[in-house]
Amino acid sequence: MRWWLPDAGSTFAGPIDTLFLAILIITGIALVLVEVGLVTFVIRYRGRPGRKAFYTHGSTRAEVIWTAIPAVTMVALGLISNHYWVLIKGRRSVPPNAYHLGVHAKQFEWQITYPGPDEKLGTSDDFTVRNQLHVIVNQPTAVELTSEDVIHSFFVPEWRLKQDAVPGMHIIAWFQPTKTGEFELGCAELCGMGHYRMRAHVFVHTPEDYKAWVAQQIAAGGGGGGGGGSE
Amino acid sequence: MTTVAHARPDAHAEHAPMGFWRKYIFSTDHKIIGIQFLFVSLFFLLVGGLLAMQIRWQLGFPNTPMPGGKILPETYVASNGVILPEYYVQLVSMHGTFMVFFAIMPLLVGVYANFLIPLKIGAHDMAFPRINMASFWLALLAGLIMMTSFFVPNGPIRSGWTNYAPLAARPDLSGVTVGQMLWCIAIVVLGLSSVMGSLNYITTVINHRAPGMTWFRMPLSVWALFITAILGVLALPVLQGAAIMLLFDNVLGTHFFDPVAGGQALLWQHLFWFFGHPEVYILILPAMGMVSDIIANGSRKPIFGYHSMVFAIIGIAFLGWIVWGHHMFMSGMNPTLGSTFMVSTLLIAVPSAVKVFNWMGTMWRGNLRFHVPMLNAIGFVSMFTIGGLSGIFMAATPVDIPIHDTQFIVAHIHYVLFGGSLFALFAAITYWYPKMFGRMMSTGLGKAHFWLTFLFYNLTFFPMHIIGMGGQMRRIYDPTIYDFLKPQQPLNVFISYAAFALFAVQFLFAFNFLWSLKFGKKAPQNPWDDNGMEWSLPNPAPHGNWERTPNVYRGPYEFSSPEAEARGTDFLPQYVKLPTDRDPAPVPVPAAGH
Amino acid sequence: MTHATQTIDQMRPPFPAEPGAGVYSNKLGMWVFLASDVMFFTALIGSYIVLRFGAPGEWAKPGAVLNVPLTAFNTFLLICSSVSMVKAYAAIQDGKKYFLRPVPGKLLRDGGLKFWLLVTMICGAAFVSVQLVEYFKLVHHGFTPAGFRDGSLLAGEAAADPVKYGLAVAGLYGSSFFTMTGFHGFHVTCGVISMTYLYFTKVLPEKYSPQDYRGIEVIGLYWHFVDLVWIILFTIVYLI
Amino acid sequence: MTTPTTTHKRPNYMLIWLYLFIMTVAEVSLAFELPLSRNVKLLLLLFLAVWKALLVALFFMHLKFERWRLRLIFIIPLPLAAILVTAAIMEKVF
Ligand code: HEA
Ligand code: HEA
Ligand code: CUA
Ligand SMILES: [Cu+2]
Repeated sequence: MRWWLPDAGSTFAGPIDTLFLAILIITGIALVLVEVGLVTFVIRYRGRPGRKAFYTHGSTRAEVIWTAIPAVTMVALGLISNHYWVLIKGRRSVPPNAYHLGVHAKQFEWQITYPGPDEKLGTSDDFTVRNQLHVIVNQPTAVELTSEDVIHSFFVPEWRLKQDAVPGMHIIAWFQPTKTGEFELGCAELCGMGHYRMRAHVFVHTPEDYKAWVAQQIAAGGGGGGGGGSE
Repeated sequence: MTTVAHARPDAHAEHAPMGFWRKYIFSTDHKIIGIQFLFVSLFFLLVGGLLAMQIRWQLGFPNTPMPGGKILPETYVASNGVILPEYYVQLVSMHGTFMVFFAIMPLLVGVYANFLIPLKIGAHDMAFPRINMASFWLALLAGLIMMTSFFVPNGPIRSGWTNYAPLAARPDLSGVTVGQMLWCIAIVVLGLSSVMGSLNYITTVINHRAPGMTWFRMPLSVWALFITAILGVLALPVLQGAAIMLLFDNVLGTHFFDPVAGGQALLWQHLFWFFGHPEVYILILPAMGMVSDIIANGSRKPIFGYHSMVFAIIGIAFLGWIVWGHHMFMSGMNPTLGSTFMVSTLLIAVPSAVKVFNWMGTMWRGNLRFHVPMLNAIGFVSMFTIGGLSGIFMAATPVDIPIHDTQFIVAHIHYVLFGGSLFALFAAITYWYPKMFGRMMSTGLGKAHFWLTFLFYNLTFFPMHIIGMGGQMRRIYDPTIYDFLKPQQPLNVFISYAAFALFAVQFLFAFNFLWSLKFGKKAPQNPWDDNGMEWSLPNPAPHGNWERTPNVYRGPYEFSSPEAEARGTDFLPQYVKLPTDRDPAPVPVPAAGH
Repeated sequence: MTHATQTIDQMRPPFPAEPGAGVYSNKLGMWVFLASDVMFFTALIGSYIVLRFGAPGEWAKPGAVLNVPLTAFNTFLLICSSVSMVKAYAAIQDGKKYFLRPVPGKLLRDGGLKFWLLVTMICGAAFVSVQLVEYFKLVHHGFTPAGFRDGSLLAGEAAADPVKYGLAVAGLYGSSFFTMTGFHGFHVTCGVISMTYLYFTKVLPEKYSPQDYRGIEVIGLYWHFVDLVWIILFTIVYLI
Repeated sequence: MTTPTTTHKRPNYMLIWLYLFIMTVAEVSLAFELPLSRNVKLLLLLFLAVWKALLVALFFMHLKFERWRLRLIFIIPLPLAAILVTAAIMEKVF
């Protein structure tokens, strides 16, 4: 049973989790203020015989204070968030050395296209695997998201990465895995009755393992149902 | 030059006694229409709740036969009574649709805008009573159309209450045919009803205020309902237009949202959320307004910072128009646009802060009376704060990346809509029940209902934040097929039990509501010692409200004022004329030339 | 027929107005409704603009698919109906409840409320019928909300000259064209129906007077708005 | 509210009708006859359309003679419409 975000699996996890914590603290303070305030008022000012309410229409000073403080906090929060937002999702944020994969979503499976030995997409030696995403650890990777039919959403919790795949659009999302191992890729946008089982396996390899896997795929004639999570 | 107001065209003259049908069914009396709305939308609230229970069963106990599931047709459940994936998606979609469009919106706007506005501003009725009646019957019609979609082949929509295209636009992809059309038609009809209602409220507030009821003597509830009506009049037509285009995509083969022929999938999202976010403020502002009245009454103090409360309402309503993109951060929308939407969204925390802190300021050094409405109002403040604060997480774009479309969002939805709107409604229903039916609701039952609801509600929805952080997506039929979700399944089970309990205790309220209709104790004229104009009338108020247009002598929140103390009470109604008060200038009627 | 000598404000109804907005409720209500109608057309027209901007190809050249002369005539009809509407309003302001009345020394007879409102209704009805004819022609030639019907006349011509006929985006073209003009036509129809209703229940019985002609002013506002929308539509749908 | 000191004279509706008519003719001929670049045409056409719309709103709908309170009701939706369209277009052009 986990009470926090999943373990960090990509370089995004750092800033995002910190930001999450920061907001948790800010809002936590606000929350405690409000709830504790309410409880104390409820107890201290509960109606008792002979008690008189204090007749006032408000205090401009107090109101200015509790307008200004949230305003400042929010603007600051906005600026900080935007800094990371641009780094993560900005149209120009994809690193030049990123390793590009094609991810084609359709009801209800993921078709991942690998560039093959020449490391270039859209060439003859590309091969496609169903519901299996193999990537290299610490290697900036860019997935070029397209969709066959409806809107799907590429979601790997450990990577703190989510991006819709929209029919008619060609969206590039990038990430840099920091942990080898096996993860899960889920679909986060309702895409029909099969939405819940639109799931793929994610394998983060060391460069060597990845090369080996590619070689083995080529040998096997590439493509096809690469087994795995296609229930 | 101005002449004295003559009796309003809608004054009591035409309010002669009439037969049962004209009086209770095809009534044009705003109070009766409000009550009609009340019963209908409580029924739809029950429907929404029943759907929710099935959702919880599935999420808590995937592929175990649902008790009584066997009675459902085999298009919905397997022969052994296990919910089918299609049906689950339909449950979620219709739950959201019914709760938002047919339960909470009619409850807040249909019931209380109708019931309160004329009573609180001293008007004899709405500006257009017949349009008002039409608005109710259209709303009912829309609800029934939406209901029938359960009984047509392939059942209701399968694309969430948001109906994202192209899924919703392509029967071949969604597997829904008639259901989708019915959804669109129902929404168009509902939109019509809302626009009719709203333009009624706007005109009434602007043109039918009693002498002395200046803008800044209006209770905050009226202010909120007025601003809400403006939102409604401007937002719903957009949804209607979108729904019509979606309908045409389904039946006429148009290509608005169909990328294959050059349509744009994101266009639907823009149209929907451009309506959708003002809509969520339609669902909260009236609640805020009524809670303000109740908290002032319960604290026996003037509302803290009346003017800033008004401007906060206006501010929220205005900002509500420029934040819709925060629902689309992950949709592939231009990231620069995302930045601007983030900032505007975060700014909404400011007017909301003003409201929350002013409510606390109102209770501060008050003389609190914990009657049932007050309890629920306090519940509203504390719970809405949680919901609002979780909104801040999602508003910060980077943080929204992991939690978008997870149960974290679901937690937010319910903290603002149940913890917010619905608690406010429990308060409002209890508070104005005597004005509606002339009887009080049982206090004991009311308190029991409040505390139990408060408890189980938090047990149900708070853990959703955690499983959302854990990554459980929304609208998934069976979380357990994901390995990373298996460990937190016990929490889902826990939530489900809590939800069943939550549903069960709602029947305390249902019982209290229905039982008191007949057996509740007779209500005194001013049961809550309140200042509102409505309490100058007998309970229930007669058709046409006042014999002669009443005069208003002061603001709505004169609790514990020196004048009041002088009278040996702690409240001073707006309609009471003190020897020191001069009559307000009679409503000036511009003579020829205007 | 301008009343330079008249001293009272001719542009403000002479009968009691409610406080607040300073206009009587029906008029205020109509204005609020028009505001919401603006948002409705925003959804339709806005989508058209957005789709056309993002379209994968060029729109059909003006007049290639649609019959502009016919529609120009239709536009003319609607403008006339608008002016006749406002003449009806002026007529009742001056208390002219009659249909036509000869003016000594003038060749033309002077029109009253009954005349001008009837003209408006006829123009409106004519507009709708012409639009229906246009629709039938278009569909017959193969232009449908879904685009060019394959095997149809237009489809053939479009295949021959894809640029002129905007073949690539025919689907969007059909969708937006029929939806926008269709809902405008629907508005016109509603206007004609309600005017006919007023004509028989209020105008013919001479219920309106210079002291009270709210119905005429309110329906007039609606009618002019519908005309206004058409002015925009005609330009952006047919001429651009 | 007291009667304003200014009294409005009724505009000559027939004249406005003439304007509208002429501008419509102008639009059609502009769109088909004149050998102008597409964008210039576009601007001119939109300009004419807005002008005509304004004539109708100001004179036929009497907005010219109404109080600001009433004009506002009609003006408020326009910026909202603009916001919606610009935001939705940003998808394609950035
Ligand atoms: C009554 C309805 C209601 C209300 C009032 C709100 C209020 C807010 N909502 Fe919410 N929202 C919904 C109903 C509502 N929402 C629904 C139904 C959805 C889901 C739709 C769907 O996808 O199905 C949603 C989704 C939603 C999203 C999209 C999430 C996603 O899909 O990824 C976002 C993102 O920004 C958001 C943000 C906010 C914010 C910032 C507020 C703000 O208005 C909150 C402001 C209030 C406070 C901040 C608390 C009080 C203030 C203080 C105590 C002062 C101190 C605070 C600070 C200093 C921070 N909401
Ligand atoms: C106001 C709105 C509202 C309310 C009150 C509720 C109430 C509840 N909702 Fe809500 N829910 C939404 C709005 C609401 N929901 C929306 C908008 C969504 C998103 C839909 C989508 O994703 O498309 C959603 C989605 C949603 C999900 C997510 C499903 C998924 O994404 O997979 C879940 C899951 O647990 C859930 C559960 C519940 C539960 C257990 C309740 C319980 O609180 C229900 C308790 C029961 C009642 C409140 C009824 C009591 C009433 C009576 C007894 C009637 C009284 C009668 C008389 C007096 C005559 N809801
Ligand atoms: Cu694909 Cu959900
Ligand atoms: Cu929102």
